[in-house]
Amino acid sequence: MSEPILMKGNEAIAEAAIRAGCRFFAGYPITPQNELPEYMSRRMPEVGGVFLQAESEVAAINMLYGASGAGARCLTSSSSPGISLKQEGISYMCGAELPAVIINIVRGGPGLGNIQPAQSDYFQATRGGGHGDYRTVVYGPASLQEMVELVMEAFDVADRYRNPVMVLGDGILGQMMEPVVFADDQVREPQPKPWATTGARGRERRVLSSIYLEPEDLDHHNWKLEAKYEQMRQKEARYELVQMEDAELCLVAYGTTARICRTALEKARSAGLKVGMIRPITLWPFPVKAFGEAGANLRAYLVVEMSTGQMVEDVRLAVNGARPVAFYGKTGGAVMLPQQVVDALQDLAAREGVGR
Amino acid sequence: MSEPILMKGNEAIAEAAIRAGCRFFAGYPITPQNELPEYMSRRMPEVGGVFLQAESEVAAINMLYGASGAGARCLTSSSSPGISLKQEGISYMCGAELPAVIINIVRGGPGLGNIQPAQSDYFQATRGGGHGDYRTVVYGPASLQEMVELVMEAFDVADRYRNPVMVLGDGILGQMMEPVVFADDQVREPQPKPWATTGARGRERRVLSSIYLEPEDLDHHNWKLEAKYEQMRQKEARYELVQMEDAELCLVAYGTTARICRTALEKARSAGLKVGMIRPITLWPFPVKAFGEAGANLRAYLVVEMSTGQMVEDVRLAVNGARPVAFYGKTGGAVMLPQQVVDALQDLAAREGVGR
Amino acid sequence: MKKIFARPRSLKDTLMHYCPGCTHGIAHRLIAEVMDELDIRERTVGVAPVGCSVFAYNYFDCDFQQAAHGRAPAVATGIKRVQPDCIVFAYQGDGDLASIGTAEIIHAAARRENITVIFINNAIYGMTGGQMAPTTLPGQATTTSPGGRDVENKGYPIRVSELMATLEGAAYVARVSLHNPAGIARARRAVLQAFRYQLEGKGFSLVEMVSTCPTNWGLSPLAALKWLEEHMLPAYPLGVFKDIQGGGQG
Amino acid sequence: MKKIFARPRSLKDTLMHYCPGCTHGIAHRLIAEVMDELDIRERTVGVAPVGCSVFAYNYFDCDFQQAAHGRAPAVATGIKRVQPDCIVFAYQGDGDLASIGTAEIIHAAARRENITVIFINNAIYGMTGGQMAPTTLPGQATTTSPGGRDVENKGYPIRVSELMATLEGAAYVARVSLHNPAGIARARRAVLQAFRYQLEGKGFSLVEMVSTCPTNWGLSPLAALKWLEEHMLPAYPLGVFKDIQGGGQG
Amino acid sequence: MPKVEFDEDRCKGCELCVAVCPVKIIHITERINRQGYRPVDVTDQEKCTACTLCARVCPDTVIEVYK
Amino acid sequence: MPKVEFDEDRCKGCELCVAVCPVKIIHITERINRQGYRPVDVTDQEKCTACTLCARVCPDTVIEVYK
Amino acid sequence: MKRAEVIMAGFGGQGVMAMGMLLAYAGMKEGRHVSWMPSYGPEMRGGTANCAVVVSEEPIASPLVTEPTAVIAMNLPSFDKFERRVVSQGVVVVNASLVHRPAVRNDIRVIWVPANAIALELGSDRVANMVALGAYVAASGVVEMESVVESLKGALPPHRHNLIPLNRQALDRGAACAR
Amino acid sequence: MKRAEVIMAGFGGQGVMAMGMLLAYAGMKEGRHVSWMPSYGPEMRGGTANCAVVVSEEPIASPLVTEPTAVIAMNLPSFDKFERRVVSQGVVVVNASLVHRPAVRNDIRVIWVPANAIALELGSDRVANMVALGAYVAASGVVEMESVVESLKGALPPHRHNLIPLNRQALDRGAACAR
Ligand SMILES: Cc1ncc(C[n+]2csc(CCOP(=O)(O)OP(=O)(O)O)c2C)c(N)n1
Ligand SMILES: Cc1ncc(C[n+]2csc(CCOP(=O)(O)OP(=O)(O)O)c2C)c(N)n1
Ligand code: SF4
Ligand code: SF4
Ligand code: SF4
Ligand code: SF4
Ligand code: SF4
Ligand code: SF4
Ligand SMILES: [Mg+2]
Ligand SMILES: [Mg+2]
Repeated sequence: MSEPILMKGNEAIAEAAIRAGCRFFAGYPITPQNELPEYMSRRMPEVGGVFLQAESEVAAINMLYGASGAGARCLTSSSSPGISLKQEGISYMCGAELPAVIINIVRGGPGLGNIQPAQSDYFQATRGGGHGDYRTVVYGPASLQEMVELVMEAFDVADRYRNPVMVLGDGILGQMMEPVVFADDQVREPQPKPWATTGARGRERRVLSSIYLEPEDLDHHNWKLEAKYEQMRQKEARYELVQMEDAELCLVAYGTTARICRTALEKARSAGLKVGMIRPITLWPFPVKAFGEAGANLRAYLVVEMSTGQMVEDVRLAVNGARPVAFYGKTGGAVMLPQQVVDALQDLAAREGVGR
Repeated sequence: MSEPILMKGNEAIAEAAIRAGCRFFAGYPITPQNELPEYMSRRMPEVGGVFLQAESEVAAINMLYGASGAGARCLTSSSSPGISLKQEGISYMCGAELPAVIINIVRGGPGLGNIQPAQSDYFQATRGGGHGDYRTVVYGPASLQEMVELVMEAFDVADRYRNPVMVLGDGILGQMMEPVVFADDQVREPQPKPWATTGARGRERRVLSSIYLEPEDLDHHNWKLEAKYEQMRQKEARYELVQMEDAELCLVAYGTTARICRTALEKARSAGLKVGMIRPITLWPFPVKAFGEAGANLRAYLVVEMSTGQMVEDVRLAVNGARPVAFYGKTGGAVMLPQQVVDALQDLAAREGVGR
Repeated sequence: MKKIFARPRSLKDTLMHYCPGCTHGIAHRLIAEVMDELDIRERTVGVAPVGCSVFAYNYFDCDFQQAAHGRAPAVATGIKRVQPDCIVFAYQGDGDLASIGTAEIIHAAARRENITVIFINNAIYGMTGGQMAPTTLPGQATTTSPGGRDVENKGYPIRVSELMATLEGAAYVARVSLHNPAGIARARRAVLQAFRYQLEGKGFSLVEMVSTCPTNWGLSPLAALKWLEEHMLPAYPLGVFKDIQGGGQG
Repeated sequence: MKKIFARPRSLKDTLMHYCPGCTHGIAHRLIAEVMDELDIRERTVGVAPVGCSVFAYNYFDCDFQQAAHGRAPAVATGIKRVQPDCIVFAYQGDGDLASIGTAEIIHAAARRENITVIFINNAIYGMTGGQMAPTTLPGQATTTSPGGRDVENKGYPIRVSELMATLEGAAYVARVSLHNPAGIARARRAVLQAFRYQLEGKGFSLVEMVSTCPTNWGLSPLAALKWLEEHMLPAYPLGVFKDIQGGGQG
Repeated sequence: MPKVEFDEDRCKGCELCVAVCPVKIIHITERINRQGYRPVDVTDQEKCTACTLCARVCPDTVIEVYK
Repeated sequence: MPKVEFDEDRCKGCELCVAVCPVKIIHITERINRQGYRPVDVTDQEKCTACTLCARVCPDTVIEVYK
Repeated sequence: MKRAEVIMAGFGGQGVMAMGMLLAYAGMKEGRHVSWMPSYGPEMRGGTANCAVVVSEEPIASPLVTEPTAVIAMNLPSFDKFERRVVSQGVVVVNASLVHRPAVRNDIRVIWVPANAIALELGSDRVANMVALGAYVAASGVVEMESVVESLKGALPPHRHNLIPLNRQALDRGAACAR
Repeated sequence: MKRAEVIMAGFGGQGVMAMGMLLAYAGMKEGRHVSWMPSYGPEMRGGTANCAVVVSEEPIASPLVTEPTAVIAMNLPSFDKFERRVVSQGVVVVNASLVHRPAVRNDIRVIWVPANAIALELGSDRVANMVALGAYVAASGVVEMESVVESLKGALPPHRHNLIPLNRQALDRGAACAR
């Protein structure tokens, strides 16, 4: 096993991508993810890859369209406002079935907002902020090590389904340093892409496009895509259960918030509350199954997000009325304290008569 | 009362906007909404308003930001890919609390897709395709007359809440002709806007911005916005109930699809099925209340959309597990036939044992 | 009996969907002829825009990508960087290139991207039914400038070749016209030069083709050619605006 | 005893957040002085960009809007069209104007939008920590061109004033520099001229100010001024590039 | 002997070739082709000089020229 | 009598004024101001010619000049 | 007449859109519910164009017409495409000037109208659409011919009102074919 | 030592980020769980900068430090801001060269270190941060001083390894203040 290295989250993502065979990066500066393109600008030339600072986020995602179509494993990264600008491009990539990995180091919104950590782009990521029926797998890692592993996996998943994959971080995950290990066996080699436009030398020409003029054709295309998305729902959903065996209250949180909730969970348990946690690792497909496994003791859910409440809808859809679902959130970089989560748990316990 | 006029949907929207006091339009050509800017290019000069063909959808939405901030009632229109490009701008307008009306004459997606009618931008419209916690009221009219009335109302609602409002049409509503009546008393006058940047003549200067550098400030701003959105949830939700009194099966559909479902409903009733319909008129806030009013006979819902299933999530959230929710959809301009909806109803009836 | 003029190999048999007399078809053929001449069909990747030529990929017998509106230069950049041995060209209309795609074309040139762009300037948005383009002439009536383009309110045409020629990264920028056989012959030479430069790694090349849109100009194909000659050519002078191997406005 | 140099009325008292020696502060003061001189503070609406000057609205004592990154010219257009009697100016950095906002600035000028743009060319992205800008000089090291800007791969600087001067709708385009008192005096005159043209309805005006970013250049404020003079001025020659009242490159 | 051949079903009757032919032998027909257009044809094949001008202006690669 | 006044708490110690003063009377101090910078000050006020150059180069409008 | 659902189709330039609008206008004038829905998009370029008109006593649920009660086919591709869609006992007006094959179905009423020939006789190719419309209106009785003529006033700009007599003639000649 | 949660703060340019990273490196070298989290953004411009370091035997849930066990305050604004946040019985290392007010709280251990003065004595203003870090490491015992010195090798690029002795001296001089 390799040595742990102390790395910034943004740099760890970049290194993970390169080890996953990524050889094309295009992006546009934006805080709090700048270390990622900066790292790429140094590393890509070393591995014979391409680093491009695009003129805008719009250009960057469309460069990815071209590069992915030409067969490269490719990455772009940005933060909230920049990701909004990529929505048309993401929709095009889904339509033309082009793989890519897209990193969103989420910051406070809406508008210019601020550059502090947030989770308020959940809807955009999981519902598709662009037009049309499309989906992307969305990972929500909670540590740098997990981020490294999921970024590497993201490239495989993207290629497997010929579809973009998104990784949601936040200012904390992007900026913090933590030891990470790059296991040598994690190195991936891109598979052949018999659809890439590489010049029609001795073969039929290839066309990549998302236009289907005839309604019947586009309808057919959409249901074909939907079948792919259904495959993802079946196969790609991931989550972690924490102390759920005897839990009466269940926290639901992802990413940085899940870390805070873990501390809160310990505190609450010390205070006598039987609390567990479901930590979605994929935000889409949402790990609905995790909620089906809830024990008989479970009385209610508390969803904690750095937003005014977005994932809470997916939890309600997963729970489907079986138990109450409460919400606690902070926004705009105002990260909640573990104690505030404990207080919210205690309120919920009181409301639901838990522990009485 | 005024005479009915036979008008194209796109032109009816434009005329309604002008009668609602809209004096600024910026947009970029895209099918199937081109008649709207074209009409504006003729009409705006007549009423002393501004028509601008922007260099892009991005520029158009940002022109609205400026114009709205300068106090005008303003409109932009586009279709799916163009609306994706406006997402950053919409997020900014919500953040800076600037009113405007945004028309999306939805077409088939994802990507370039085609120019046929679709409803696959529902998530984008109702969940906010841009970044951050924000919401816009979204209307889903089903006839040209209703479209005219809702567009006029949209300007009032936008000003009232200082927030953009969206109207979702589709290729059919945009392209079809139907008689519309412009009642004289529908004419609206914009109210004074004591926040508009009009030059600080003899008053304190005014600043419009969406940046809140301090987490506490942005958190506060977001909860202030959320309170506004909660007001909208309380006051702006609208829907129509069709033959719900004795219904055993309930169709849920909006816009063009609701028209098709109305025909299907008649057919199904002739065939002996007790079918009703909930027609959401606001897609956000979603008319949750309508589902609470369901009669005791009701057995199941069938959501019908020109998409692979988006509003169905809102229905499931509203129903909250109380009854089964089924889905039938067509995409990419492949508009469903009334008979196909009847078939889907019959399948559902069989599955749920209705009418046996 | 020898065939002295034949359909180029690089063009497919497919019927083109363009309106009668639309010069898009001529532009396509010229590109295909040059692909034949340079024997690069098997290593060429084209990028189709959004505009009437959105289906260009149906007509060329080479690999193709269809790009989002205005983004063809960014897409071409992605392809070229990943496949530097491929010959990559983008085909764009004036709405696509000079309006929504302004940033992408300028930065592709500034970046010295080793690609070729064929730019069809027909002074209008053809595909969407005749709206004003950045290249629409002063006074020209379109569906969004019904009284004729009024420069006070709607501004002046953008001269793309002149603009692009200010960029150091551009190796070759030429404006040609498709209104008669002599113009078409010159256009062919410009396309050949542009692709040659790419083959030689000289950097960005752009050929602006002054073109017609009979349908949205509301003219017969022949009247459209005449209108082009009489109105477009004075506003859009032909010539080579940039050539890193010497030469210039000419 | 008479005060012969005072803080302009149009500037607020607030401390500015700029780094020590950053020329953004000088540019602000010049604009405020011109607002005072023309007595337009009460009818001026400024547009702040995204960049280090995002908080410009905190420093000017007039109405302001904060625009999305690169879109200030579009926002200014919206304001000016609705309030034609207001004097509207946008303040933009080189990332904002020459990269992401390329289309907006070119089209505002082409449209002959009667607004004024102050363009701060400091050859770098200041706000985000020193990445390469479209105006970064060949060989200049930045956090995304760590080995120095290599023109083969990263292209050439864009000369904004030269580019804008090709547009018919631009009434006045000048490049000035803030590196010494004489330069600052000339800069002030250019700003005055630009606002005058707007007052007279002459159309679009732009003043490019060659500026420093000591922090991200990794130089002391004084060394930065020297670097500006030695490296930026040869690449960005000063002068008036467009003046519809005669005059030109000079 | 010079000869022009028209792939009639490709023709859209735009008459660009008609205008450009130096010997004026191309004319529009009364027929309606598969695409719904009235295609052109030559009257006096023998007058053709094989100058290829018609083929060079034709937007739809209808014409091939032999010599 | 010419005079320059420094609003010390605005000063960021960038020394642009120091370099530009023709009579070299501005110098950086050892004090640390509210902002955390070491502000400048004048030594020989009487040598000031009220040329205003210092004020014109100061990015932070620290300086006012009297005559 | 309870409800008419008509599809009108032809080459671009044959005036099928205008024909449909005129019928919708006439229906509106008579106080009926009407809708008009065009096919739109790139296929208009050279290819066929069509529109669907519904005239009904009751509010119109869907403006789309999938089972037309009548079809006006101005050229062969339109006849090919829509003949099979029309309901049993429905009416199909066919432009005999451009369509030379017989009908396939025998459960429909086919009215052969040499629309272009008649229009040329009247002096203008452009009123072929009015000839066909006249035939349909006469055959179906969906609206009064007078309403159609009245609607021309609204549909044509004032400086074109001199064309109304010509259009009326065309309508009448078409009507004659339907008898 | 179970868990240290340290905030280090000062003006931009005082090397507080590097100081934090070094502590995290040292913790990692000793096989502990560590995290380092910077404040970031425009406030770095001229204003104060700070970072939070956690060194723990157990996996670190949140890298954010809201109740620091120790604070290193390199200037007055940092002391003002963080003195009140430190836990009772916590350690506060104060740069006595720049902070001249006494501590307000008396339930904490305050270590006064004239970091800039000592650094200047050692010949370089730039190692003031190492002086402060030395004091903290000695006072807290959170890691061995040797681990910090070892970490310098990893943290400094090879061509700067000649600076290690100077840094070590600085650490030691700081440590001396804590005794
Ligand atoms: C984002 C986006 N905006 C707008 C459109 C609609 N659209 C399609 S083609 C086109 C312009 C076509 O004009 P041009 O580029 O000049 O090409 P032409 O058809 O004239 O050859 C537009 C605006 C689109 N498809 N996507
Ligand atoms: C859509 C979007 N992309 C990127 C950013 C991040 N960003 C903020 S400022 C800036 C560039 C600043 O550079 P410049 O315009 O040159 O201004 P300066 O700070 O140098 O004055 C960038 C890329 C953003 N806020 N929004
Ligand atoms: S609309 Fe114009 S540009 Fe498009 S195919 Fe027709 S003639 Fe050509
Ligand atoms: S980072 Fe550069 S441009 Fe920004 S304030 Fe500092 S010196 Fe000025
Ligand atoms: S080749 Fe020349 S002469 Fe022969 S038909 Fe064509 S244009 Fe006429
Ligand atoms: S130029 Fe070509 S398409 Fe046009 S009429 Fe002649 S042969 Fe037919
Ligand atoms: S006014 Fe002139 S002489 Fe006086 S201090 Fe300033 S620069 Fe020096
Ligand atoms: S120029 Fe201004 S800020 Fe800079 S040192 Fe002088 S007074 Fe201080
Ligand atoms: Mg065009
Ligand atoms: Mg800059």
